[in-house]
Amino acid sequence: MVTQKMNIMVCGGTGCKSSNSELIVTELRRELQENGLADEVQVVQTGCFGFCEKGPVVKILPDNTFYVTVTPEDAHEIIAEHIIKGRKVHRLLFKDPVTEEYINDSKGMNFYKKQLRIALRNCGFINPENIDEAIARDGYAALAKCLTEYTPAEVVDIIKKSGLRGRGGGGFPTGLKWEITAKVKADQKYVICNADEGDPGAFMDRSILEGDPHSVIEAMAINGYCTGSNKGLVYIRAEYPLAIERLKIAINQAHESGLLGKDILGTGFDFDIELRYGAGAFVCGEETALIHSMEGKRGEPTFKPPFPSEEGYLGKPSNVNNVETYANISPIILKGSDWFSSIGTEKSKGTKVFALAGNVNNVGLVEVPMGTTLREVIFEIGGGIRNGKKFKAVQTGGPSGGCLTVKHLDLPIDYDNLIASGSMMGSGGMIVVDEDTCMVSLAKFYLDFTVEESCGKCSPCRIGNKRMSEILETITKGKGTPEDLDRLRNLGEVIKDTSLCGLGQTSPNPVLSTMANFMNEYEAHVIDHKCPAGKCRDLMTYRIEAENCVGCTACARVCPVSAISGERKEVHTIDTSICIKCGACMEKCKFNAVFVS
Amino acid sequence: MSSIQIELHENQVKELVEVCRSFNNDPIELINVLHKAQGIFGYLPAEVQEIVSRELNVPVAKVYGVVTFYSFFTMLPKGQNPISICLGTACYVRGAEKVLDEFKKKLKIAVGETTPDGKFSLNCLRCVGACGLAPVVMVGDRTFGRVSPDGVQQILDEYV
Amino acid sequence: MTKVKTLADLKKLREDLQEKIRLRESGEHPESLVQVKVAMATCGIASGAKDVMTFFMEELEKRGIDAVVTQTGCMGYCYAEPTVEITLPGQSPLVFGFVNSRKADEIIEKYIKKGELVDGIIPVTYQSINDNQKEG
Amino acid sequence: MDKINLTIDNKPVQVDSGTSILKAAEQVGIKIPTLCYLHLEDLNIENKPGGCRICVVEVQGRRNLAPSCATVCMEGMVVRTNTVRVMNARRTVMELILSDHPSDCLVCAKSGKCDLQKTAQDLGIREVHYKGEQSHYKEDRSPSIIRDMDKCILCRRCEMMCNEFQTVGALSGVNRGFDAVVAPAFEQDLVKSTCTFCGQCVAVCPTGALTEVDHTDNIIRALANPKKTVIVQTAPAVRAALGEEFGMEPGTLVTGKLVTALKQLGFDYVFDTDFAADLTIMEEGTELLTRLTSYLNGNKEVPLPILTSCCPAWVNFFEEYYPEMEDIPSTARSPQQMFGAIAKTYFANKIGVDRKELVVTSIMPCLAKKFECQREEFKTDGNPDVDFSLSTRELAALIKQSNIDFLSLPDSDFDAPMGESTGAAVIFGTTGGVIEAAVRTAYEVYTGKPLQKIDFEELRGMEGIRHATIDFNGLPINIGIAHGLGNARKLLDSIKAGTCNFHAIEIMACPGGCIGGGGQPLHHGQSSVIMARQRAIYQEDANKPIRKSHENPYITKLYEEFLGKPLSEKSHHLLHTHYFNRSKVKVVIPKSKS
Repeated sequence: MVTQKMNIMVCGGTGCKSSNSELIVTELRRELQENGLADEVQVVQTGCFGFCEKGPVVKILPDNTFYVTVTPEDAHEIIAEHIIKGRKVHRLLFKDPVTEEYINDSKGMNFYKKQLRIALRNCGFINPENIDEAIARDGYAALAKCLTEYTPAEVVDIIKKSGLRGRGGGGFPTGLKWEITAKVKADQKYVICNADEGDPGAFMDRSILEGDPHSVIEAMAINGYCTGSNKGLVYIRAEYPLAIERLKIAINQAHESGLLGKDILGTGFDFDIELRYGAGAFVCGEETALIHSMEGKRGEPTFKPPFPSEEGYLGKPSNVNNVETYANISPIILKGSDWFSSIGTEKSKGTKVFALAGNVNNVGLVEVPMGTTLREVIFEIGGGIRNGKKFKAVQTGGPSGGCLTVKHLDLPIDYDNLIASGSMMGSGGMIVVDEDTCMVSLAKFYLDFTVEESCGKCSPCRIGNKRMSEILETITKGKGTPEDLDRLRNLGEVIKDTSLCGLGQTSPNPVLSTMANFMNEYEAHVIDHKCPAGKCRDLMTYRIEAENCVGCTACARVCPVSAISGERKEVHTIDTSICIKCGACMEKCKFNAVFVS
Repeated sequence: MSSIQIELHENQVKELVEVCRSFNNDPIELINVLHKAQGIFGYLPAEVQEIVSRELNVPVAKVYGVVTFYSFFTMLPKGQNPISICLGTACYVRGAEKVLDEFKKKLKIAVGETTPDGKFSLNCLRCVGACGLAPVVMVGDRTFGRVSPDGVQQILDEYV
Repeated sequence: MTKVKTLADLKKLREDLQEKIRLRESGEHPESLVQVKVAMATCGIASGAKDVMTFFMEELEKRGIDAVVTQTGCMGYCYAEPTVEITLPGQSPLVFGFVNSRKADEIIEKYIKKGELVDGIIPVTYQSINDNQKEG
Repeated sequence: MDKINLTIDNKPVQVDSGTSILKAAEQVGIKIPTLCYLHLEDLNIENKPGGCRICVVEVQGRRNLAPSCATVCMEGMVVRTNTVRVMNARRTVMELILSDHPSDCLVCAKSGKCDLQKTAQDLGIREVHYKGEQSHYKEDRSPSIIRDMDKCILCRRCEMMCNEFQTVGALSGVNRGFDAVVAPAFEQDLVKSTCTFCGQCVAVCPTGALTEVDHTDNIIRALANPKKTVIVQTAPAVRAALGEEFGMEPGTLVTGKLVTALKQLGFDYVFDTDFAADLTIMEEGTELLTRLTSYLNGNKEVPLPILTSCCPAWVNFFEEYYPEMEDIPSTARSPQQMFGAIAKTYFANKIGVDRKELVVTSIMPCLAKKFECQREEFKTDGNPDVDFSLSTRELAALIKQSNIDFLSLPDSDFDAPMGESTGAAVIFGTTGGVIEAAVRTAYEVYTGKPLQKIDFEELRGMEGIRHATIDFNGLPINIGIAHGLGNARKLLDSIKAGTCNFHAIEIMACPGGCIGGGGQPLHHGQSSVIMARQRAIYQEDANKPIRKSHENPYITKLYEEFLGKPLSEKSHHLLHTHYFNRSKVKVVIPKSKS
């Protein structure tokens, strides 16, 4: 009955694997073997389909049939019915929850493609070191359209109407920013691209610059046209050598092609781009600090106003946008503001790129329309939590953001919802943590980052964050008191309220948001002197469960401080006064006799 | 600072002076110049900062102020094999701290130090953007992904 | 490099380039090629994408397969690096994850030579605004 | 100018556009506390980093509290300066600052005059709820200044003075975060830096982080030693400021009380630096005329303009930054050193005391004088011409320690012969004074005619750079004046560039000249204090019976008895000096043309 070569693809993503997808592969192959089809039909395991909720999933090619919640027992029916008789197994098809219809062809199943790539449209498609490939995919078409069809004011208007907001963190309306810079009169203005992506765990800007540098160059030129500037500057982290290299190549090629430089496309518009390097200071993501750094100074922020759009680089009006913001510009110009504003939520339009990382299966870069829920991102695209652990929290917005919990999973992601829940969009880092993570320690991790990265200019950030970190240290050492929690909260609120720049104004967020959502953990640390996640070393005690111990002496031998004693074949004990809680005994024990509490 | 403590190679000094000139001796290019200078000398000793100060006409205190502000700049020579442990969030939640502890234990040095034989130096950095491989360790330009404490010795062995 | 002097130049250039790519992708051209794209962003390179790319270039030549091996940026599947996208003439592209030289060898022998699928395909889970782009 | 209406604590207030909330609040009697903010209005010196966050206020409609020093008033703004939120934030920030500050107020040199201490008191801080690691730095002692950075609160005022006003660039913010501090390059000691010891960092430091080296103890010991003859000279600016230390109004002249106090302290002779100032005019004025005459006679090699050299911080500055121009400044020593040289030769001889048994002390408004008197070239066989230099502040402390009730002291006169001086010498204490004194003498010497009007108003003022042309009987003499080393730098650069047509230039390092010196009573950011001192100086000048240096009878006598004439060989030996290349960066850089 087989008329053409068929392929059966079985999801081998971690989620599906844990629900026996490997056994499905075995069963399918056995069925094929038995039917003498082993040579005709191949069964292959694939990466995650991102539909883990309905896993395991199986897809049949070439007819794109998509089966969900497949069990090993279904293998027989799939082979017998679908492969041999060409009849789809109806009951395994996905039923659209809205229309209640069975979906026959996954081509019509775009709903499982949660992601929509606008900013990342060319990443992973084109060779970033070849401008031809960019041009073939509409590179510089938007610039050409602006220069030949629109006045600068019209372009600003398109951006304004699109509803695009700054992707670097604050979410300031991009069009408005452009308009302000455009309106200031000056002999020289600058277009600045903030590529100082410093959030630990965020790498979308790097990926865009490495994968599609022309999208940024083109957008900067468009910005220059709108604001009356002929000079662009990219402030990029020195830690990103590949991005720097690709950007340089792209700028050169754009120059050679006449898409940068003098008299672009014969329109009389000149535009040039220079690179400036960061040198490892997170605070330089703040625009005034970034500008000081570009001027060769310490990257200390200054009070706004004046805003850079009025008084920026070298005292001249400067429009600062981040990489991802720029990457959205060309599609908006080409497809129109209505198209863009049709994507997303009421106040947050378009898509957002997230760097999904942490204890999630599919670590990677995802771009989803605003309004997608955290659940969709973490469980459907991200493939759920690693090692079958339970989801505990997701940290968004990097060190400036906060931790969201199970109750926020169905929250549509946009600027305002995140802020209302005590976190923020930030640059788009999204770190998922599982049940084994101690939230107090996690808060301390973020705060220590701020302590290290604070520029030291204003007292609340310089001293206050240090004090908060010290209090958290005391708590994780088991020496905290309930009063420490009051101190933490007051410090957090005052630091937010009084700090000079965005870094200090958001630095207490990880602490305050974990205090809001995981107060029980803080209380466990300061009242019971226990760490519920079992992560705070000073709060742990190791003991050997007599029932499981066979007296193999392995633990005693591995203990670096000889805290374990016991005769061979007799139950061993740990002297907790000597134990340094290194956990070596626990790792060594083959009989699960060592417990920690 | 008026007494030169280390001898700078004359060619390197010339190269640095040329770098400054290539940036028109413009003070706003200080950070770019320091990047190049660190490229030439491997680090930024006081003597190098004095040359930069003089060439760009920026007070040497200000040059030092900039050098100490940015974590990328160092006034200490690095080991032959500089080891950097990524402590970005993704690496942190996947156990980078334990890997760091193991390196400290094995090399018997603290973060920011170099082993007495000059072979290894140990540093932390924030997110190299290879979060998919967490925890990540870099030795020179080489990246090691999914490093566990058990794998530390294996990495070191490659360089002995 | 072609100098683009006017809007017309840019449009012409784009059309030429798109046509070239269309021919290559649809395999209508007699010299239809196998296309191999290796994701060479920082995370890809860190997990060995350079070696994989070299392997493909050398081996495809050795084994007499007409192919273009190019690099591209991050495909977003950082967990599965190195990732490689293979486009056989006339077929839609397939992405393979966790590619090392052994996997690459398998891909060449099975998929490129015989069109048989191998384990490790990464389903594309997104739409791009450029996917359904029509000439116009 | 546009007017802006707003309310602060429910009080309506109208201000010019561009006014800060802080200044607007002052108008309606609301004093918002500040720490890092500094504004010397008449001198155009402002420090506004917005870093301490003590002056935060609540602005309706804003998410965060706003620093009142840096926030500009807007129409319709509603500002609250004393809500619970503001007060809690302000106190918490103060507690944080105190948590990283030693609490050794009782033995701190700044105690009682410390802005931090006062603000903490005003805020009613009784307990610091936040404790933790404190910053620790090595104490740095230079000949003039002590840096105890444990007490630094990062207001950055010193850094601003050193870089923006003085353009000395000895200090910079270094490190970051909790480790941030203001320090010289490589966190080395000041002596190894480009520091000129002008002391302006000390003058603006709100805490005990920057103080002067205290020599009062040396003085007390010398006075108690029966073998020693101890003499003292007091600089002109001291008498116009010392009273402030005892609660007197700024600008009160206390010359008579000052002399009485010094006598009561046990100094054997109480002399006046003004005497040496008159001597300076004789030497420097003659040097100017000599150079000028030679130039007018066709010798174009003569270095012009001539620059004054009375200010030791200024001398340090050009030795550091303009060593190649060392032939331009006058070779005349400063009055302090001229005094010391004459005291230890002419006067020692006169009273029959060996120079080693003669202790010459000086009371100076200046901290660079402490450095100057230790210079090797001002020593004979290791014995310095001036042994100890005290600041105005130290003298006040010494008077207090010695149980002298300064306010009730009667007036006395300086001792002869080195206590006699003219009005020309008095005005050495203010910017424009040295050159006015020189003009008074040079005019009469050059023209041979008496001056019609002694007061040269055109040379006076508080502008950073001033210039005037004085008619020397048909010969126009172009005079330049700069105070503040940043302003001096501008003039020097114009000389270097050849765009300068001055014949003579007066330079003083401190704002307003010596009256604003680094050793003066602290002005706490009030430039009106410095203005008042200037008025006092000109008042003292006007009150003097003799107002031209060359008319000082004791100076005439000194030349007759000892020196011969100005620029004589003896003068050269005792009253003139030479300069050194002190440039700190000495790396030899190959200078190939690219």
